[in-house]
Order: sequence, then C-alpha cells, then structure tokens
Amino acid sequence: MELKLDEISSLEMEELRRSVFLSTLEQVKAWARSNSLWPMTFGLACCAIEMMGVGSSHYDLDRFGSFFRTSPRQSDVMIVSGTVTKKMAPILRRLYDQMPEPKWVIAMGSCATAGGPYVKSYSVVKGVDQIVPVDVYIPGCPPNPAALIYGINKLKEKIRHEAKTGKKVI
Amino acid sequence: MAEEKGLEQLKKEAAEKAKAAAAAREKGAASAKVKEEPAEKAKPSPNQHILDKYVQEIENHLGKEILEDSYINRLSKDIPTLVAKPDTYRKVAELLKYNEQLAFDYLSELHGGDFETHMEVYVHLYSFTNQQAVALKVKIERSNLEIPSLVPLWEGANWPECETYDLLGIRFTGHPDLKRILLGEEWIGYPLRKDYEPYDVEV
Amino acid sequence: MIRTEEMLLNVGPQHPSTHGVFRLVIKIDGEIIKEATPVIGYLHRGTEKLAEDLQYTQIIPYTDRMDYLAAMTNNYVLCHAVETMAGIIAPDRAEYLRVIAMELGRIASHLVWWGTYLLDIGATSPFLYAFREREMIINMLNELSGARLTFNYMRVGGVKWDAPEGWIQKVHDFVPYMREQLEGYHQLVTGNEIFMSRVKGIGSYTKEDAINYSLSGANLRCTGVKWDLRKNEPYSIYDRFDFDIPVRQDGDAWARYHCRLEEIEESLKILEQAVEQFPQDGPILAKVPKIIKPPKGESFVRIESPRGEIGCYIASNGKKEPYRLKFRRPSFYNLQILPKLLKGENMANLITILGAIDIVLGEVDG
Amino acid sequence: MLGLMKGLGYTMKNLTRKKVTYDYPNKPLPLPDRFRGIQKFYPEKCIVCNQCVNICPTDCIQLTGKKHPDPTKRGKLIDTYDINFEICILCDLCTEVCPTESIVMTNNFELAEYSRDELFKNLEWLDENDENIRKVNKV
Repeated sequence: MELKLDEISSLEMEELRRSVFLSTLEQVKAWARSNSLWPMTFGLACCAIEMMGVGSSHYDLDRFGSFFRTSPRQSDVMIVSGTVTKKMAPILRRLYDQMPEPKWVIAMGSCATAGGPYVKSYSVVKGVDQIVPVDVYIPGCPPNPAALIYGINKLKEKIRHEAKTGKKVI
Repeated sequence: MAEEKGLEQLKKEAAEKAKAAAAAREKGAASAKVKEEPAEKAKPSPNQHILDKYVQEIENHLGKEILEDSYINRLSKDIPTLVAKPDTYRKVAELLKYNEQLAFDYLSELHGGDFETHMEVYVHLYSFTNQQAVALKVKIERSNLEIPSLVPLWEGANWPECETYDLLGIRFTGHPDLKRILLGEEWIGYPLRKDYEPYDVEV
Repeated sequence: MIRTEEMLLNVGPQHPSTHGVFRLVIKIDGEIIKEATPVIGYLHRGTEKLAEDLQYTQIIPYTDRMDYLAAMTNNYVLCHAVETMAGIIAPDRAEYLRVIAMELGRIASHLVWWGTYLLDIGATSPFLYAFREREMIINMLNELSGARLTFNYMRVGGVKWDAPEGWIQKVHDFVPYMREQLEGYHQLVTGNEIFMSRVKGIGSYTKEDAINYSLSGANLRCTGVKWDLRKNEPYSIYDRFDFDIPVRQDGDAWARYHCRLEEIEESLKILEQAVEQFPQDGPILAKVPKIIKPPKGESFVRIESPRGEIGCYIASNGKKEPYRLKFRRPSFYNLQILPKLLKGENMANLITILGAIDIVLGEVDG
Repeated sequence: MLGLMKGLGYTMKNLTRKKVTYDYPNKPLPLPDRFRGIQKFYPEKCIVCNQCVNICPTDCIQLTGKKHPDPTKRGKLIDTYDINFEICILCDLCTEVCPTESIVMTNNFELAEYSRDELFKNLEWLDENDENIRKVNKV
C-alpha cells in the first residue's frame, strides 16, 4: 500500500501531522539503539580509571541507558580507553570483529586518538583508527568523565542523524 | 670516583632538618666543591666504614682483585657501591647474600644501562637483618653481552632480568626462563640501546 | 567414573578482572590450576626511552601515566631523585603540600583497590561507595593541581601551585569524614561471612618467600615484615609525623586486605598532623635554575608508593636530559610471585589472588 | 549471618543519604579554576619567544612569527599558532613558561569530534575560545 500524500489537502495534512507520528523504521531503530548503547569495558590505561569513574556514583552512566558489558558479544560500542601498543593491536582488532553489527568505536583520550604523549615511542600505535574505524574522538589526557559523557552523547546524535538523513557524518 | 667531579653547587635553602638522611645528603653535596679534584676530600662519608667493612669481608673470603672498584656514591644518598668484574659478579653476589656479616636478602632493583662503550648492570640490594643497603654494579663488554643470572640467589631477579634482556639484549646465563617479556618474541632489536633504530617505520 | 583432562585457558588480555591488559595462560586439570604463565607487555609504552630525549621537567607528566592511581608519588620519586643529585632542598611549605597530596593519593589508590577487588570477587555495591569517597579526594586534588588523574603537580625543588584558599580546611574536614566512612566499610564488608570465606587463607606465602621474591608494600607487610620506607628510610618530612606501620602475620589475601585498610587510617593520621603543622606562609619552590642539570653521575632513590617501593634511577652526564632513566616499578616486582601462588589453587581463587596483589598495568609494563 | 545483616544495615543507612550524582548534561559541571581544559591564546600578547614550543613534551605546538610591520619597533609578531590537540596531554607546561600569559587554560572540556582533523586547533580557534578562562595563572 502506498501513501498518496499529494492528494491530501493542506488542512488534512495539518491534522495528520498533529495526530500521527510519522517515522521510518530506520529512525525508530536508531532511536532505540542510541538510547541503549552498551559499551564494552576496554580499559587499557589511565583513561580506564576515568571510564570506571563514569560508571560510578558521581557520574552514573546508567542514567543514559548505557551499561558496561564485559563481553564483546553483548556490546555495541567499544570505548578504546588508553594506549594501544603494537602488541595489543591485533587483539583489539579481534575483539572488534567479535562485536555484533551495528557497532561503533569511541577513541577516548589522546593516546587512542593519535598516540598522545607516546607519539614518538617505539611500541605504540599512533591512533587506533589505523586498526578499527573510529566514530568519535575525545581529546584529553585523560578526558574527565563528563567529557566522556559528552562524547557518548555526540555518538548518539551521530547515530540518529545518520538514520534520519541516510548520509554519513564525515 | 668520576662521579664526584663536576658537582655543581646549587643554591640551597637553609633548612633546619633534623633527620639524618637529609643532613648526610647535604654534607655530601656541600663537601664536593665545584670543579675541584677529589684531593680535597673534606669529610669522609658517614657510610665509609660500612663500605670498608664490605670490601674487607669480600677480600677475606674471595681474595683481592675481585672488585674492579668500590666507592661511596654521594649522589645516591651515600650508598656504598661495589663494581664487580663479569667473571666475579656471581661470586660476589653469592657472598653478599650468604655471608652472615652482609646477608643481603632483598633484591630491590636490577636493571641494565647502555653506556655506549660498555653495558652495565645495576643491582640494588638490601639487608633486612643488618638494615643496610649496597649497590652492586658490573660492566660488560658490548662484544660479549653475557652475565650469570641472579635468579638462583634471589627469585625477585627473574622478571627484571627478562626485562633487561628484552630491552638491552644482555643475556643472563642460568636464567630459568629468559624471554622477551615486554615486547614479544617477534620483536627485532633492543630499544633501550643508544643505537636502536625502529625496525618498522610508522606512517 | 569422572575423567578430567588438562586444558589450556587464556585469561585476558581483555578481561574485566585483570585491571587492564594482563594475560594469564593457565593449564588446568578440572578445577585445579596446574601451571600459570603471566604474559605482560601489552601496555609497554617505552617511557624510559622517551625520557632520554626530554628535560627533567618534561618527564614529570610521563611519570603521571605510569602508576595512574597514585600519580603524586610517581611525580615525587622523580623530583626526589633529581633533588638528591643536585642537592636541592625543597622549602617546608612545598614539602607539606607534597606530603598532603601524596597521602590523599594513597587513600584514593587504596579506595580504588578496595572497590574493584570486591567487584572482582562478586560484591557490586562497595565499588560505588569507594568511588564516592574517591571522587571527593579527586576533586580536592583537582582543585590543587587542575587535573583529576595526571596531576603534573610537583616540580624539582617544590610544587607548581600553592594551596588554594580554604583547601587546607577541606582536607582537615575530610579526615573525620573518611574515618567515619572507613568504619562503614568495615561494617559493610569486613564482617561478611561470604567475603571472609573467599579470602581467608587464600594465596598465602611466607615471610621468606616475600623477601626472596622482592615483594614490597602491603604484599610484604602482610607477612609480618615491618617495613615501610616512610619510616625506615625517611624521606621528605615523614619523620615529623607519628604513625604506625600496619603489619599482619598470615600472609594471605585477608591479611593484605587489612593492611591496606589500616594504611588508609595511618594516612589519615599523617594528613591530620600535616594539616596541623602546615606552615602559614613561605615559598613553594626552591631557587632552582630554569633548566635543571644534575651533576654527572648516577643516583637511585626509592620511596613508598601505595603499591610498594617505587624507585628511580638516573644516570646523568651533566646535560639537561637524563642519560638513562629507570623506574623500579613495584607492581612489576610484586607480580612475579603470581605463578607460584596460583599453582595448585582452585580456579575460583584465581581472581581473588590476582586482585589481592594490587597491580596497575601501566606500572607493570612501564 | 550477622556480618551479612550488618552490611545490609550500612546499605539501609545510605538509602537516605543525599544523592551525589552530578546532573551533568543538564547542568554545567562544577569545576575548579585551575582545571585544565583547552588553551586560550591571545595573539596580541605573544612575543614569539618559542618557549612553549620548547617545553611541550609531545611537540604539539607549532608557531611562526613575522617581522613587526612597523620597522621602528623591534620584536616579532605572531603569524600562525597551531596546537595539535590530538596529542596535547594538557600538562599545563606551556602556560607555565609563557612570560606574557598569552597562552592560558580554560575550563572547556567538551571537545569530542567526529574527525581527527577538527582536533587541529589554529590561531583563530584558540583566540575565539574565550569562555571560562582561568583567572589565576601564576602563583
């Protein structure tokens, strides 16, 4: 069945808008997903402590419907919090591959973004985006918990925006 | 004794610190004047007699010419420092642990360093029975980077020796499980050497 | 007839209870661990190599990131090493600020351990309580230094900031509050029968083993060795305070638990006295040259961090950069005993034993 | 059993306590003055002394100066000033060494971006970043 929107008079349209909630299935899905992002605890270094801080009493990430899951199979966003070394990189990729679609990645802190203070080190990967595609970058060393919440909210906006317009944000 | 040369005198705050450690440190810094040869050795370090005791004990048991050098390291809180030779290193360590006068039962630190002309292993020992500390050093030729392991004496030397092997390439003979503990077996090169160049260049 | 066979099990590197990226390859026969091989190095960042190209002031931010739970002590050990070499003595007020900051850090670090350890062995709510109090400490340190974890607060010869207005009073008020909370913690957990049966007698070792394996901190003190560098080799101004070294005799996880909680109490005692003795005014930085060049030579100092002895070795050739910098990282040494402890243990005790050692992976891997 | 009950008692006692959670996205987070967010740069104060570039442990600051347009005056004027915020670790050393306080810290921490390129902050951005500036910069 097809909706013939052209044949509806403007008055009727007004009435329709007032009483009927129109949305695509994609948007509903994105809304649902974005409101229950389950991050995987991928604590690597100092940023992991701030990530724990987000989960604790003062910041309480549960308010936004996000629980930390310990298994990649149950989570849909990976917060890479800390320095990724060359020894760790293959494992990070494997964990990413184990996560079910759709999945997102947040690079938390400057180490995950670009190597941060260890940018000249011999054993550190200069940016986790060389291994997995990253959606949101949060700078800071480490970013404070509120900055992480801001980053997660930014990811939610991105998910909804992409579903609404069908276009990629960058 | 090269450590004492070139000690620059820095302005110090007059602090009425009662503690002995601070006073000793202050004295140590003050006694070594700027750019003056150690000929003018004003006050001997308060730890001099401890060092003498160690050296005496070692000479009594192992004979002379065992140690390459022995001195008080004034920069490091006046710690008695013994420099062993690579072939006597293990014997000295054994004596330091089992001799009742010395009885260094606690290995506090072990690491290596690359000094371009030679490599060095630095061991910091502590004795809980005598409440004394000693630093044991050994210089190794770069052409033959092999040294006896200390693991049979102190279990705590296990991982630090692995780390030294991993980052500097000093092999410890007699180590139960010498492996590249931090970087992984596939790694090429020894990063803490001064002439290290990364094998894989980053984009 | 039940038949069991040996199998290899991989714990980590991404495991919620390993406190970071630590991997254990264990061989188990049924429920019994036959052999455990720790694999570390997943967070090896090469700080020591990087430091060879940096000035001493620039290395201080890097020390923050080593043991990120007690960054203040790490700051201090580097400054202390340079000060020892160059013969600089920090002014009184700076030393008091340092001690207050370090002791606050120690409490915060033990609180994180307490919360996460209990989380690991199955109690969820202590984590929330511990982080509630920790957040107060972090806020105080934030006010003092401007960062929550990586403070970069200490400088060679003093500290960066003076205490803001009313800050000392805040610390003063915090002490009785924390004492009260600590009592609550004991009420919540210490008497709990489930907890007791999970930690009592688990992972015990003798005094000789502890010394032989170079353990330090609470891991050493739980076997009856009364050893604390703050008391035995006083550095900074610790000789001006009256406090005890908590010691237990059993050497098991239960003893370590008590040692750590009692250490919080001792830290509170130090805080109380430091606030009382805090000098009214004075400089916070000694007169040091802008670019610090310690004399030629080498130095090794060690101080007491929440996890044990942290040491710093500097070999200097008189330049503004160190020739060789090396940290004695307590977790690295403490972790060595793990294979011995796990051998023959029940699988369920694995996390109890690992958690009780209190490791920070940034420090293990360096 | 007694221990369990005691523990439960503590939980009950905490039920009535005041909540500690910050209502963050709805209300701004209380932050101390010294908090290190992102830098603010005053181009008019800068004397192009390069001290911040030299002290930066990660080399994330780049600046270029140009000659003073007025030939009678000595010194240089700032031309470009970039902070690569990808690798800035907010160690505060640049603001500490700045003799004219032309680079200072602000409390702004909401900096998450979708792309790494946007984390590269140039002179204009750093100049316009003028909210929540730290009041006391030097002791």
